[in-house]
Amino acid sequence: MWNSLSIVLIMIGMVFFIAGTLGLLRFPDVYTRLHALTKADNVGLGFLVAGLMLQADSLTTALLLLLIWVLVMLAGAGAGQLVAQAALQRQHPVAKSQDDGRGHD
Amino acid sequence: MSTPLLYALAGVGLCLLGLYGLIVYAHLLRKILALNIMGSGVFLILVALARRSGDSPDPVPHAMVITGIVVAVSATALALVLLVRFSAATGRNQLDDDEHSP
Amino acid sequence: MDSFFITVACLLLLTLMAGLWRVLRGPTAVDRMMAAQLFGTTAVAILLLLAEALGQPAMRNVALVFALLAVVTVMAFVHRAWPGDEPRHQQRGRHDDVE
Amino acid sequence: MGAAMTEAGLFLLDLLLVLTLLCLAWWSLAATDLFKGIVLFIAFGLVLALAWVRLDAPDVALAEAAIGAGLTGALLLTTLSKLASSIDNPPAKRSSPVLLWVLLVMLAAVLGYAIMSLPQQAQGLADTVASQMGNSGVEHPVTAVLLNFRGYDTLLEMAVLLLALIAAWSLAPRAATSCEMDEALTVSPIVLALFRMLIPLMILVAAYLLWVGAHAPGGAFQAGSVLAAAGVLALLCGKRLEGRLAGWPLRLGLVLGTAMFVAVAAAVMVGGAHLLQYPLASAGKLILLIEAAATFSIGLTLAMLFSGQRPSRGPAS
Repeated sequence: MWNSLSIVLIMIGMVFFIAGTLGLLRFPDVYTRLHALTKADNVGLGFLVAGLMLQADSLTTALLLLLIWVLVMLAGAGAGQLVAQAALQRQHPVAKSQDDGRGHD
Repeated sequence: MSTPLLYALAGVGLCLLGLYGLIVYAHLLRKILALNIMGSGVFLILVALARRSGDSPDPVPHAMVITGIVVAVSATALALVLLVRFSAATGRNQLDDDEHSP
Repeated sequence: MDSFFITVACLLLLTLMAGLWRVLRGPTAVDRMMAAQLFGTTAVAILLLLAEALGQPAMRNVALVFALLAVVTVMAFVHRAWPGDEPRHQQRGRHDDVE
Repeated sequence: MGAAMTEAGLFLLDLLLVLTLLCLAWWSLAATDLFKGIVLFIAFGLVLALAWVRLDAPDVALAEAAIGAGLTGALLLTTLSKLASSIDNPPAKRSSPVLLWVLLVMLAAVLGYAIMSLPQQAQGLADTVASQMGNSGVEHPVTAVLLNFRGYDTLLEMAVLLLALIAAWSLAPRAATSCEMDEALTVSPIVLALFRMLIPLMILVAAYLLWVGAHAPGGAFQAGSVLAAAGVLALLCGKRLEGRLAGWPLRLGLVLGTAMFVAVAAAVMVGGAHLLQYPLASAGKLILLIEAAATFSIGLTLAMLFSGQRPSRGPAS
C-alpha cells in the first residue's frame, strides 16, 4: 500500500522533472524557461521527496528529506527572482511580441 | 566489466583529456580547467581502485583524495589570482610560446 | 522497490543529459546558468533516490550540501560574471589574445 | 524486480555517469566560449559527486559537493569577469603535433595496462585500518586515517593551504575601499535577506558535518568547505569579511588550525609519546579539538582565497 503510493508520487515527480527539462529545451525566452525550471525544482522534487518520505525508516530521515526540499525551494525561489530581475534590468528580450502575449505555441 | 574497473578507466580517459587540453589550448583559463580535469581523473582512479576491497572500501585513498580536493581548489584559486594579475599586467590571457622574445 | 528507485535515477540522469543541450546551445549566458541550476536539483533528486536504494544514509547529507550551496554559484553569476554590458566591465584589450 | 534487475540498473547508471563525465570534460575544455566551458565544468563537478557516491565514497562526495557547489563555480566566474578579455572564440590552440598524439596513445596504453593488470579484488589497507580502529579515538575510518594514522599529511596540508593564501596575498592588490557589488544591479532586499538567512544555516550544517565526522562521513575538510561557502556567499551579498576582521584577528583565525595541530602534536610528546601520537583515553577529544580549529581555518582560508584581496593591516576605520 505505502509502496504503491510512493511509486505513484515518485512517478508524478518524475513527470515534472521531464516537463521542466522539456520546458527548458523548448520554451522561447529566458523568462518562460525560468518558469519551467522552477516547476521541476519545487513540484518535481516535492513529489519525489513525498514518495521517499513514505519509505523513510525514521522520523529524522523524513525530516531531513523535508529540509532538503525546503532548502531547494528557497534556493530556487531566490535564484529565480534574482535571475529574472537581473535579466529584466539588462533588457533581455522577451520572446516575439509582447502585445499578443498569450498566443504563441 | 566491474564497477571499479569502469570508473578507473573513465579516470584514465579524464587524465588524457586533461593532458590534451593542457598542451593544446593556449588560453590560460582553459589550461587551469584542463589541470583540474586531469586531477579529477587521478582522484577517480584512486577511489575506484579503493573500492576493490568489497564491502567496506579502503579508507586510505579516500583520505588522500579528500585532502587532494581541498589542495586542488586552493592551488586553482592561486592559479586564478596569478592569471588575473598576468591579464591585468599584459592585457593578454595566454603566454607567448612560439615567439622568441630577446 | 530498489530497482524502481534506480530506474528513476537513470531516467533523471537522462533528463540531465538532455538539459545539457541548453547549456551547449545557449544562446545567452543566463540560459546556460539556469540549466546548470536545474542540474543541481536533478543531482539532489538522484542522490536521494540512490540513498534509499543503496541504503547509504550519508548520501542524504551530500544532497543537503548541494541544496544548501546551490545559491552561491547563481549569486556569483549574477553579481560578478554576467557577460554583457556592465558599466564596470571594461572591455580592455578585447582581441589582444587572438594572434 | 529482483536483485539481478537492480544490478542491471546500477550498471546502466554507471555507464551513463561515466559517459556524461567524459562528455562534460571534453565539452568544457573545447567550448567555444569560456563562460560555457565554466558552466560545463560546474556540471562536471555535480556529476563527479554522483560518481563518488557510486564508488561508496560518501566522504569524497561531501567534499566534492561542498567545494564544487560552493567554491569552484564562484571562483571561476569571478575570475572570468576580471580578465582583460573573456573572449576566446575560436579557442586559440597550438597545432597538435604527431609527438603529442604519440605521447597520449602511449600514456593511455600504459595507464590502461596498469589498471587492467591489477587484481579485481584487493584489500589494500582496509584491513590494517580496521584492525587499528580501536586505537584511533574515532569510529569513522576516513577520519581516523586523516587525523590519526596519517596526521602528518593533514598537518602539512593545512600548511599548504596557508602557503597558497600567502602567495595569493603577495600577488594581490590591497583591498579597495569601494564596494565590489555590481552597481548597475539592484537586488531586491527580499532576495538578499533570504540569502543572508542561508548563511547561519550553512554554519550550522558545517558544525553538524564536523560533529558527525567522528562516526560517519563528514569531518574537518567537508565542514571547512561548507563554512568557506558561507563566507563566499557573505562576500557576494556585500559583507566585507576582510574589512571587519582585518589585522590580527583575521591572521590568528587563519593560522588557528595549523597552530592547534602543531600544539597538540607537540604537547603529547611531554607525556613521552611520539609526535602526533595521541594518548588513547583522550584521542577522541583531541581529534575533535584539532578538527574544530582546522574547520574554522580552512573555511576562512578558502573564503579569503575567493576574495583574492589582501586585507589592510589594521581594522577597518
